[in-house]
Amino acid sequence: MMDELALFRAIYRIRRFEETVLEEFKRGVFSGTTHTSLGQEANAVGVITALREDDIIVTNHRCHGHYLAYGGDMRALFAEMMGRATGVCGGRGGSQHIHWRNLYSNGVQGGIVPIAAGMAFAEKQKMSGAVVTVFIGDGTFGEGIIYEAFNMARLWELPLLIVVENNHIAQTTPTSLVLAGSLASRLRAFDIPVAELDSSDASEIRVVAEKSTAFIRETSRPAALILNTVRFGPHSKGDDTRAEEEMRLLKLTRDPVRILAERLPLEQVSAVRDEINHWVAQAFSLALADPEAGLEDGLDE
Amino acid sequence: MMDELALFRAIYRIRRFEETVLEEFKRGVFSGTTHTSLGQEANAVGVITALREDDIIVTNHRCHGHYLAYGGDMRALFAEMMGRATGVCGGRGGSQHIHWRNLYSNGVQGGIVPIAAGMAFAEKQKMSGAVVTVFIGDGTFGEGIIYEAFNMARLWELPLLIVVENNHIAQTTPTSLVLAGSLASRLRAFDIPVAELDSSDASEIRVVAEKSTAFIRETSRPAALILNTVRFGPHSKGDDTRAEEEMRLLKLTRDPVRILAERLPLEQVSAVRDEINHWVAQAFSLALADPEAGLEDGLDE
Amino acid sequence: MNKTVLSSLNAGLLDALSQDERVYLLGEDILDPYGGSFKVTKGCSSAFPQRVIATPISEAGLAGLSAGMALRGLRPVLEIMFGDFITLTFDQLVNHISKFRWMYNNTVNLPLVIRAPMGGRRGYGPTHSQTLEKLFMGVPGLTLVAPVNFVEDTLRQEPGNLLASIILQTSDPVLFIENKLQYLLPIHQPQDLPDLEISAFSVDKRSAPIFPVYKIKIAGAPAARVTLTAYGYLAELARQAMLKLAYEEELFCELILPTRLAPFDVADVVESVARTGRMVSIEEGGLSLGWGAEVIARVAESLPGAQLITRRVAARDLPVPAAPSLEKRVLPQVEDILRAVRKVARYGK
Amino acid sequence: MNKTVLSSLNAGLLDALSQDERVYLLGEDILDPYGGSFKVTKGCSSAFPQRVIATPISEAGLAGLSAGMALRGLRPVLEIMFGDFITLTFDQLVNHISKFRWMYNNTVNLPLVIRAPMGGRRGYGPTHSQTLEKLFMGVPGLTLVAPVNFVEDTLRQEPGNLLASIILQTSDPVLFIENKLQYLLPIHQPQDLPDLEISAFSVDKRSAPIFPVYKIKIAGAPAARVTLTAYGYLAELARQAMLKLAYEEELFCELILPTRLAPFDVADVVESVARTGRMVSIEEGGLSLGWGAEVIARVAESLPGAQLITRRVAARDLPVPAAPSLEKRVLPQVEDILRAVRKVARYGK
Ligand SMILES: Cc1ncc(C[n+]2csc(CCOP(=O)(O)OP(=O)(O)O)c2C)c(N)n1
Ligand SMILES: Cc1ncc(C[n+]2csc(CCOP(=O)(O)OP(=O)(O)O)c2C)c(N)n1
Ligand SMILES: [Mg+2]
Ligand SMILES: [Mg+2]
Repeated sequence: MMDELALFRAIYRIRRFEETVLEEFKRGVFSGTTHTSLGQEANAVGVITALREDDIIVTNHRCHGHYLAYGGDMRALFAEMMGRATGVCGGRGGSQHIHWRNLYSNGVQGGIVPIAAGMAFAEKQKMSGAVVTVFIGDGTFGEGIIYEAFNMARLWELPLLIVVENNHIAQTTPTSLVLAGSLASRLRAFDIPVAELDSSDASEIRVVAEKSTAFIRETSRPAALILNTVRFGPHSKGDDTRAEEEMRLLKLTRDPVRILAERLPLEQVSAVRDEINHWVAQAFSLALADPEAGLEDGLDE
Repeated sequence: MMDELALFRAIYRIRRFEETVLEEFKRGVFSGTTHTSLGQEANAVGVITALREDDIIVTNHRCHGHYLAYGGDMRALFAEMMGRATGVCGGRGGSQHIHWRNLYSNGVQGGIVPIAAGMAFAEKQKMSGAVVTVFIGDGTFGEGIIYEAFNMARLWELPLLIVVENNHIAQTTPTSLVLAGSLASRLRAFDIPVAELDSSDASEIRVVAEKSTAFIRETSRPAALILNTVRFGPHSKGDDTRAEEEMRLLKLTRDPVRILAERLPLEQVSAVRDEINHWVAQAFSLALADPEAGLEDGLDE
Repeated sequence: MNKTVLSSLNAGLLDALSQDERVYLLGEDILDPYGGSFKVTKGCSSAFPQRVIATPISEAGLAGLSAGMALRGLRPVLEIMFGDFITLTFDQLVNHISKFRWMYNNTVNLPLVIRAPMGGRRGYGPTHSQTLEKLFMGVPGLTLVAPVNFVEDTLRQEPGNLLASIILQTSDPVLFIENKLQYLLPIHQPQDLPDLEISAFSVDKRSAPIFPVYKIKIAGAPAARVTLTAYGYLAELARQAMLKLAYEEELFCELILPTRLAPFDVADVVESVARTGRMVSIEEGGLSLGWGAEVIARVAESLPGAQLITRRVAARDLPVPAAPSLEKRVLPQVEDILRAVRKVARYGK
Repeated sequence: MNKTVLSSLNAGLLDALSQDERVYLLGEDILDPYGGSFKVTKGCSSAFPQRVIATPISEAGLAGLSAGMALRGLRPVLEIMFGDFITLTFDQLVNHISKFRWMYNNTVNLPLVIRAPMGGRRGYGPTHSQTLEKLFMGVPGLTLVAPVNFVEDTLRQEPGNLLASIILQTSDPVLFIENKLQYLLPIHQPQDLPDLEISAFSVDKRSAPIFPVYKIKIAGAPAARVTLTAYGYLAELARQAMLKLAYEEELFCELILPTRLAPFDVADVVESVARTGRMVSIEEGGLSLGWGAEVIARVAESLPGAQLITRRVAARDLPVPAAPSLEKRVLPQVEDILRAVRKVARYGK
């Protein structure tokens, strides 16, 4: 069992990485776009630390937190976003399209869910024992294809964990404006059991995630985990239209970094902060010095 | 309120029309394909007789019953299926693609549901008071797009009646093999109220359909009606793989023609039968004598 | 401030909304204060709150919904946030929307406009940078339109006028193709372009709306040696290349810019190539079965026995990579146009 | 009973299933006793009940599911019941399946085969008769294949062998295009066609599977005057036209039939047209931006200055109507091929 210091370390690593991304974007170091998980880091860390070595993670546009919680290298992700040859995908994918070990992401909403189900199908056939975890947002419940996937996952009893990061907003649209019924009822309609949590505490999330994966491994059936959460940052680089005051209050009560930090000795916290700050800065400078993508090699077809 | 004789007449008209289609297909009179509603006629008649003059009907591959219950001309449908210029759509659409007055059909599963929702959107905006009824089968619950439509219909409170003709089979696939959860829960997950009925009695169906449309007109909200039913014929022309004995029993207990006929005086029933047989035969011969489609006119682009 | 393609399109939407109550805008995140990912709908929801609707993320369902609206007498305009996601509407477009009128024997109209911003060069990566309209140009029953950032003296039509006239007048489904970088371009008025002679013709004289074809020549230049044809954002890159070739290399071209891409009507290109014998087509979409393929095929069929010398400038047949260094090599640049035109001009000389 | 394309494909599926445990078939209504709408999977579920799966009606989701299976080491084969419904998989194909390998920097394989029967001439109407593969041929990362009903002496590859070898050997996604009328055709063995000289070449020598290109000439005929090129079911119509022209009009053609349609490699066509100067492309899909457009464009680019005379035979740019009298006029017939070849042959003579 992972201790809270380790959880804090993992969460703070994501935080510092993504803060750096947002800061440096303004200076034109990065191209393209980014979707940070600021405020939602406990989901990535809570769920992914509940997984096993050979489990599979399928994620979306907001994938940096998942990648980093999975142990992904910071320099490689910085480099990917800078278009460096050393990037996770050699600069081809960019922020939203990464693959490393058993983690896969794509930037089109919804389409990854049946793909995750297919991976779960394969793992079940291979009897590998692996569970596939797919992360989706609340807004993605607008896409019909996810229901096709829910149906197949339940029908064929696939080892799939559907993690819904419900931050109550999609880009700038509040979920209430675009969702009839509820997220949970949409999953239960397919006879998929749902656990729901309203927390920014990685320890708490991990406990529930462990229960879900245990259920999946036992029954070889899909399960869902709805994580009600708060997006602190803009949707992507700077497009936030929410009231500042509301956001300030949420940051006080729902900050995954603060929640864990408060449970740890102050000096440990600041030691970890210093250390991580150092590593993030180093990863950033290394990536910055890395060569541009692919000017040497032919673009193989 | 329509009397049972009129219902019988409407149902028997569909029955005799479609029997003729199946018989004549073997002789090569028709080209393409057909999907009869044999055994399911009470759905079309029960629901459509509950609608008002300017309501809208959106239907699918199995649309003949709906078209005929709506008052569609038999000669025009025969002609459409024979590729005659006098066909409902001049022979362009064929069996699955017809449009007449406020009835629209298409042969691709699922795609018509958001279209029906859009029509309901338009009628609401125009304040016409019209209700849109869309007919779908149980198998069509595999298509993701219908959930997108359910969501929007409920969100925007559209006057849409979703009629599910659940014949427990899709082509040759029993619903149980391809459906996780239940049809009703899939609709309720979007906060759409569901009435469910297991009947082949057009009177009974009409009563429930009237309740549903009354609810829709009152609240301007969508509602669903699940009609559990039995498909007597093959999926299309001759592709039935079900056990004959089982089908024989169902035909005894679930025949919409017989159910109504038993409530009516014998002579009335046979008078109606004779009359309809005559009209169907006449419509058929007229269509047969009609000119082939469009050999004269240019295929406008 | 100079008018841009973006501000013109925005004005066009507002104009259409105010002229006809049947016009509705639908799309993801299109409400104020955000006003859409690229701000084309900015101000619309404030001015017409009842007819501007923020939607769930349901591209396929929205295409269907809009089609139903159009079949029942409204004039919906659907924004696809990134053109890349128009793939999700493919079944609706191919098997429903484009077919209804013809297959129902011309008894219905379907006046639907779907707007989709395409294009790369912003490092957004493989699923947010594509130019996909070529995949729809061969679908019967769909009209594809892309505006250009030029105004000319006769028609005086800006991108927003083109958009508004389509929304208000079409009776069939139209894909209106925008481009992320084109948004930022200023609209060149005739007086801004003294080096060029621009004329415009309506492709299909019978029908409203009018879809102009622009013909651009270097003012006072000798006969053109090469015919260029392009559309949308690449009209601008083609213009730059054309000027450079004229002034630095005395290689004179004429440039033909259709705004209606499909149904195809390449009479103006054929007329020009009949004179020059040489042609370069220019587009941002991928090479294979791109717009240029059909243009060349039609030109070749229309000029049998001509000694045609032709090349296409297009993206490489690859996903659009995120890294700027790679993206630059995959997407066509002004330099690629220059190179292609020189090759075509010099061949056999 | 003579072997048909259908029985050969069926044998190919059974063969692939028996050779590799990673092969799975998925599709709607593919289980015995029904065996699929066109019976291509007949017998498969009885022989391999664990690996042949009847699915919900969820084309998009199934494409995604199969892609996930392929990314994790299986070799799925997905049947789309009617090729018309492949439109529903468009986003999966364009934005997911075709992109993964390249965008992930070649760190994954995606060995997926999607089979789709296309084609009309059975009066099924606008949504069950289309030939839609042209819409996928320009998508980078997708390989499109269509078998022909010929066997030739060197490669001895029947449609089923081609299908099985792709299923067993591909590491990338392949659309395998079948045709409803082609199913019924007998497979011509070399000895059945004494009038023809058939040779076959592998388009891409480096890689397995092998995608043959067939070259067909009239045995003992003088030099061909026109190059014909076709694929799939229309290979058969082209063969009929070619024989008729040779025997009744002494108009000799050579016919080139690729089995890999995309990525495009038209070297054999170019080589032939370089000799004949005249070409007719033949396909059942709609004219505009059809396969023939890219073939012509590549030929024109490859033979600059050639006095090319060319025409395309294709469906009219309309939905496929249900009425046989209309369908016949919209879809290309042997007579249309004859007419086009005569025109091309006679031009300027
Ligand atoms: C098919 C598709 N439509 C639209 C978008 C643009 N888009 C990117 S993220 C996003 C909002 C997603 O909301 P949600 O699922 O709640 O995830 P969150 O961003 O809140 O994490 C949208 C609309 C997209 N990437 N894909
Ligand atoms: C998108 C799509 N996929 C597959 C088909 C082929 N098909 C036609 S009807 C049908 C079964 C439909 O079942 P259901 O919805 O239960 O309606 P029923 O036929 O039982 O009335 C199938 C698979 C289709 N028409 N459209
Ligand atoms: Mg969200
Ligand atoms: Mg059914």
